[in-house]
Amino acid sequence: MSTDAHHDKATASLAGAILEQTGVPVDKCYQCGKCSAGCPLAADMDYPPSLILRMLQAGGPELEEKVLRSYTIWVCLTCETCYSRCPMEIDIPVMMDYLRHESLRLGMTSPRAKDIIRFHRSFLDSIKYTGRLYEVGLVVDYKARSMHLLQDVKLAPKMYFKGKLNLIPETIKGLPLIRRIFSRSSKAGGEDAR
Amino acid sequence: MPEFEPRIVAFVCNWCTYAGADLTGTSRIKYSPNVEVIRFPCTGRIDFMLLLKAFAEGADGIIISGCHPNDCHYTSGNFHARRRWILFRGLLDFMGIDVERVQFSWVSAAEGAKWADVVNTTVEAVRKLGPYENFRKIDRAGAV
Amino acid sequence: MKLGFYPGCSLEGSSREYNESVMAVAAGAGIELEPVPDWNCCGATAAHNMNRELGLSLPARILAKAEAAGMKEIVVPCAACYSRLKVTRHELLEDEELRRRISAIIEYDLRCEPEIINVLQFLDSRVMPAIEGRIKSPFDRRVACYYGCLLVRPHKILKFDRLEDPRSMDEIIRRIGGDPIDWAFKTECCGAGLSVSKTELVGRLSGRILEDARIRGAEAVIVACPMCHSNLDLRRGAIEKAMNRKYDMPAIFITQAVGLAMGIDPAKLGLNRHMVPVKFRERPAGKVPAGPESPAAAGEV
Amino acid sequence: MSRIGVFICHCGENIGATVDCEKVAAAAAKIPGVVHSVDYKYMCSDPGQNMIKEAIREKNLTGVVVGACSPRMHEPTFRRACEEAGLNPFLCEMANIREHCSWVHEKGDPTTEKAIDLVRVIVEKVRRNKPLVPIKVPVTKTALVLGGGIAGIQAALDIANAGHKVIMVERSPSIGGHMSQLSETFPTLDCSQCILTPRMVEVARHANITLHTYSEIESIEGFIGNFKVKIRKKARSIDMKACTGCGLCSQKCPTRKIPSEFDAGLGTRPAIYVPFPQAVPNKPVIDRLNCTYYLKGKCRLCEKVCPTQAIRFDQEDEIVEADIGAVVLATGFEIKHGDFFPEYGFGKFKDVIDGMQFERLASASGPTLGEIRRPSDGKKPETVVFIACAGSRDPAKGIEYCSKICCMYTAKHAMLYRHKVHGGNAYIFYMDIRAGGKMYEEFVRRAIEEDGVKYVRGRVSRVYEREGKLIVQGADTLLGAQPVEIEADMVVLATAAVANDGAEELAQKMHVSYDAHKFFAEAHPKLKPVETNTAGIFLAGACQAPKDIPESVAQASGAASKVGALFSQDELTREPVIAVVNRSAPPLYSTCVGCFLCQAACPYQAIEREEIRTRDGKLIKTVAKVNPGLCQGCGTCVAVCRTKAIDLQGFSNEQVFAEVMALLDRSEPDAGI
Ligand SMILES: Cc1cc2nc3c(=O)[nH]c(=O)nc-3n(C[C@H](O)[C@H](O)[C@H](O)COP(=O)(O)OP(=O)(O)OC[C@H]3O[C@@H](n4cnc5c(N)ncnc54)[C@H](O)[C@@H]3O)c2cc1C
Ligand SMILES: Cc1cc2nc3c(=O)[nH]c(=O)nc-3n(C[C@H](O)[C@H](O)[C@H](O)COP(=O)(O)OP(=O)(O)OC[C@H]3O[C@@H](n4cnc5c(N)ncnc54)[C@H](O)[C@@H]3O)c2cc1C
Ligand code: SF4
Ligand code: SF4
Ligand code: SF4
Ligand code: SF4
Ligand code: SF4
Ligand code: SF4
Ligand code: SF4
Ligand code: SF4
Repeated sequence: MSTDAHHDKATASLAGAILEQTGVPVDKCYQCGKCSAGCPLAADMDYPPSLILRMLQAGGPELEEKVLRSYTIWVCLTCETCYSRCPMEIDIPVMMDYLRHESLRLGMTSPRAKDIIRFHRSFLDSIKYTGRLYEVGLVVDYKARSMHLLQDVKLAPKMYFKGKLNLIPETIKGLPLIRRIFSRSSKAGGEDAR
Repeated sequence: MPEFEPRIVAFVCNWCTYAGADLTGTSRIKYSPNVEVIRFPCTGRIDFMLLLKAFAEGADGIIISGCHPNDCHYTSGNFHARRRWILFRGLLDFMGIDVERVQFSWVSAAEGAKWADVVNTTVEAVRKLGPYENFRKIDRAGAV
Repeated sequence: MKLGFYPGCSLEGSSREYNESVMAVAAGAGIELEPVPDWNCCGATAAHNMNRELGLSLPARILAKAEAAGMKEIVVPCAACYSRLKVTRHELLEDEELRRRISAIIEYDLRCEPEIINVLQFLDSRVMPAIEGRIKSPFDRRVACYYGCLLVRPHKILKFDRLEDPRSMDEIIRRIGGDPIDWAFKTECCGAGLSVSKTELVGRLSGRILEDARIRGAEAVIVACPMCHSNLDLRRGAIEKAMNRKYDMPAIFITQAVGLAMGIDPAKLGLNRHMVPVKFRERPAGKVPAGPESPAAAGEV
Repeated sequence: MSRIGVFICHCGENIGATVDCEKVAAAAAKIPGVVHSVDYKYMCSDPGQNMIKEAIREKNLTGVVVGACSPRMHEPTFRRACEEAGLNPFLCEMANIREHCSWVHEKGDPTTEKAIDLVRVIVEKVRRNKPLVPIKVPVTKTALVLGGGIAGIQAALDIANAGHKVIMVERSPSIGGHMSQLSETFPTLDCSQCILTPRMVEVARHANITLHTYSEIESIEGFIGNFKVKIRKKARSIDMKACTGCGLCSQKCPTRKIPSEFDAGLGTRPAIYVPFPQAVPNKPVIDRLNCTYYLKGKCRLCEKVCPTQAIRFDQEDEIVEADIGAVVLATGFEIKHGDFFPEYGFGKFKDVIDGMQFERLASASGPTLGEIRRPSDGKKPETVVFIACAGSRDPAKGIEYCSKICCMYTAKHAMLYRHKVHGGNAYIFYMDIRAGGKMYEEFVRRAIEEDGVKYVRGRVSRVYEREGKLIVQGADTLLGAQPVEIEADMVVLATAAVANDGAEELAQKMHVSYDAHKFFAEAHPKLKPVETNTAGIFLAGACQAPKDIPESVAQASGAASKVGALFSQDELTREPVIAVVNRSAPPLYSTCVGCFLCQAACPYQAIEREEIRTRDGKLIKTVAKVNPGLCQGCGTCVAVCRTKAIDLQGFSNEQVFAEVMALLDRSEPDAGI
């Protein structure tokens, strides 16, 4: 069974790593399900949040890989509903952040999450190039990455006429520092932020 | 030269450890004869000056043992003992006494085997430390 | 009165009207908002989702810029930025080791001095006292105050308002003459950052919010976050598709509502920039408020 | 000079096979002060005991040491023998050379050596023993029962039936407690009032019971067997003797919209009211906080209609004093309500109710006469969702513990609902079903199998209202934590059982300890579940921890039997192992310096302050004084006293220091001493 492996090597488990890196005690979860009950995205997830916690508790390479390859961790919006109602005060959003980073680091991201990740990448690139979010650039970049070329084509002109789109990106003076922040963070953090 | 036989005094409470030591006997579990027991109503009764006295009189090691936390026959005597021990340990340390010669443990009335274990490990530990001359010297010099 | 100000990226772009209304209201209350010098993007959801250090460093640089400029308080109208800045500040204050690490990354020894103030706190503590008695045209509308996720959660860090069923926005609406409805979706998630990548999800989540507001007879949804606004306004198409019905209920920023009550020109408040026209139902006779600049006059701009 | 006799027992082979008993006796004989030392096969046998008695008489012994088994075994035996021979029993002690020596070591010199040490230690102790007299304290054979719920009622009746006087003090206008509010009770579904009210009446009628309702404890002093209480009888505004309980006043009172406590807020009552029809005493009380006359100075309608002129607007609180010997605390519990459950909309949505409110809805005497109708519009709810563990097992809300009763009453509620509303849907969201008790699991299974209650394993995240329905957002953790949304007409929260309000203050007043959740603490979790750490004060019912009726009653009877045992004697006899503060001649009076470290350390509040005054009343000093009735002899005070002013009889400083010295001193006794 997949659960056996980690029992004698608790620290090597993903749950152990979560505890160590984020202080979130996966073992405290008593599987009440309140998080899954309130999570606005639970229906869209492959494993609702409490199930993710259960998989981590059981541990073992198979289940842990399933967690890291899950769509759940990407569709979680950090809305904090689960955390604010969890009777055991388990900070699921912080745990999700960590799982996303691990999933990226190990190249295990869910194929279903491609678009979400692409969007995050485009978003970060935009910041990296100008220091701020350049919305037009973000959307264009994202469309190119995701090949969703036709998405929002009707919206953009409307937005433009309402004065909601800046066509020219604004660049901040501190851009070199922003670049350095990116490169330092990519070394230290989970994802290569490029 | 024969092996050094340490002399160890055990201060134990009447309700838990004394009864536990009785059970060791009833179960015929053998342990080292180097330990002799003095019975107290509660570890809370143990005045730490007694420890100094015991060292001064030639003890090489001391065991203090009572009820487990929350099991104290008198609700909280063992907590008082613990708290005082923490303070006292600092004092002993300050006076240059080897605090590892004092063994604090919890042995319940049901833990006959544990009592034998506590005795044996303490005897071994003290045997390694050797006879306790230091304190008697300090004592004789009038420091205590 | 001069206060630090962090507009955030959306307010410079797709939610320009939020910025306009914040500025107009502040000016009307005699408050000067001074932008954090050379501010950068807080990284929003993307940064902390993808990279922990980045997720902390980007907000930390903003704090650093404000701190270096001697700002004691920063008004942050965007709920998402507010959350990022508040959480970063909290984490750095809790963990000295982390604070040092991030300080090294942003090349500034951050002490996390500036306090972060959200738009509701700003309105409640600064604007409302200044305009009390100057409500020219009471915002006499039945509205649903929508707080979203990030203004009140995580409560353990933000410690703002009541976790379930918050009241502060409702209170402001009441003070400008409005009638906030009691409803169930004040803090339900609108879909936030999935707006572009998972539009259909946003349609469903935001749809449930509009639906509850509609059932309870709200004339508009009042928001305090550009992200919520764009999901409820810009994504109306996706919502209508998900819910299989039309919604003509506008989504208005709280500052726009306050601005209208202060008698500020709707155009200055950017009311014309919404995708869903800000058009209010005709009032039954006798319920028309006295003011000449009734928000009804705003009509479709 | 001491004259000590030493008696070494072989215990057959038990000691004799390992320890050289003869040698031990011979060694003991050399200890100064030992005038008689023998060994014998079975000391505890009649001949053995006779040897001791004879030696006491013949050799005029001043102390006896028996080297044998554990004192926990035979100390009483040998002490009795000494007493019979005219020696104070506390001058006899045992050296444990069996359990602590012969049974645990190999045969050989070191073992015999150790036996000699052990005997020497006890000889040195006995040399310093003082004759002690067992302590006797008189006992007032009247018990105070505080709280008139089922636990208090049971305890009071048991004590009274044993022939002792009982004073019952109940805070509210009637006895009965929570049980009087219940509809039917698990696991048998018998009618709560039907089984309770006869007992309430019995309390009122019992010749041995004095009942003070609408009363509270003002203060308590003293110790086991000898407490003094002051009881505040709150002004009822009624002359209880004159009132016939006709009820006219209540019918005519124009102030009628006050939420009824008895109906858990689901019904109303007038300002002058009897809490419920079966109340004991069945006489009204005026709620002064709501009565128009007290608020505005006008009305007095009740006074006009009362046929017996029983209304007393000017009545004042009365203080009653009583001497009592024991206390049974039975003040019960409360359940959580208010804004504790913002996510469930309790207090916001009328149709989200708590368990007690459901009891009232289901009760034939309740506001709906037993029909399940939801509070908002009186409709029969077609779907009811019950939420278990509401607030319990929830560290985030500060309550980690399981409330114990709610699994069962929720099953009962769902069952009652299914019985009363045909075709209704009952859902229970739960985390675990805790049904440990006789017929309990069977009861829950019946709810599921026969009554079709649907159990969903998962905690509800939120309840909100939409178009007259309550939307319950839960999840089914047995179906992969899938979200489950149920449109309910009514939601019943099994809210956490918590300590009664005022429990903390009461505990402090009574000097009993309480736990982190303010439930009263028992003296030992297993072996003294009805005692408190204050002698003479006992616990019954849900004031100690959440409990159901069978458990409350069992504990109440337990407490009553403890009281009965206490009252079976005219005097309490206790081992005199107690602390004493020394007294010396003026001008010192005592070496006690009045630091009262001992007072703070004593777990039993046995140490008092005593003022030493000159004849003309001038204060000389304040010193510690041990109350022998309260002292349990733990000795903690002795260890903390820096001036050694306080000492423990039987384990005095002198004795224990002598023991330590004797133990380590193996030098051949110097005959010269
Ligand atoms: C919704 C619900 C349903 C239940 N259903 C069942 C069931 O079906 N079967 C079952 O076995 N159990 C049931 N129980 C449990 C049952 O109610 C308790 O076990 C029982 O009431 C405990 O009795 P008690 O006397 O200890 O406490 P209580 O009933 O609380 O009585 C305590 C009494 O002390 C009085 N008091 C409080 N403080 C003071 C004070 N300072 N001075 C003087 N008097 C004071 C109170 O006024 C009260 O009269 C249920 C409980 C609830 C909440
Ligand atoms: C595995 C296990 C672990 C447990 N752990 C705990 C724990 O950690 N904490 C806890 O609180 N409880 C625990 N318990 C429960 C605890 O053992 C019981 O609550 C307790 O022993 C009950 O005591 P009793 O006196 O009622 O019954 P018993 O202990 O069964 O005693 C009954 C006595 O009656 C005698 N007897 C039987 N029939 C007759 C007869 N006809 N005539 C004369 N004598 C007779 C028997 O020989 C026996 O000596 C545990 C139980 C088990 C099985
Ligand atoms: S709410 Fe908390 S305890 Fe319950 S299942 Fe989710 S994480 Fe676990
Ligand atoms: S933070 Fe993520 S997991 Fe938690 S409720 Fe929100 S979306 Fe669900
Ligand atoms: S009317 Fe008078 S006699 Fe009748 S119940 Fe009221 S007070 Fe008592
Ligand atoms: S005086 Fe008070 S109690 Fe009497 S009838 Fe009037 S309101 Fe009721
Ligand atoms: S008894 Fe059942 S419902 Fe009540 S707290 Fe315990 S587990 Fe929860
Ligand atoms: S039978 Fe034993 S193990 Fe099973 S639920 Fe009951 S108490 Fe627990
Ligand atoms: S007896 Fe000792 S500890 Fe107690 S007050 Fe007197 S001096 Fe202090
Ligand atoms: S011996 Fe124990 S109970 Fe007695 S007075 Fe001293 S501390 Fe209190």
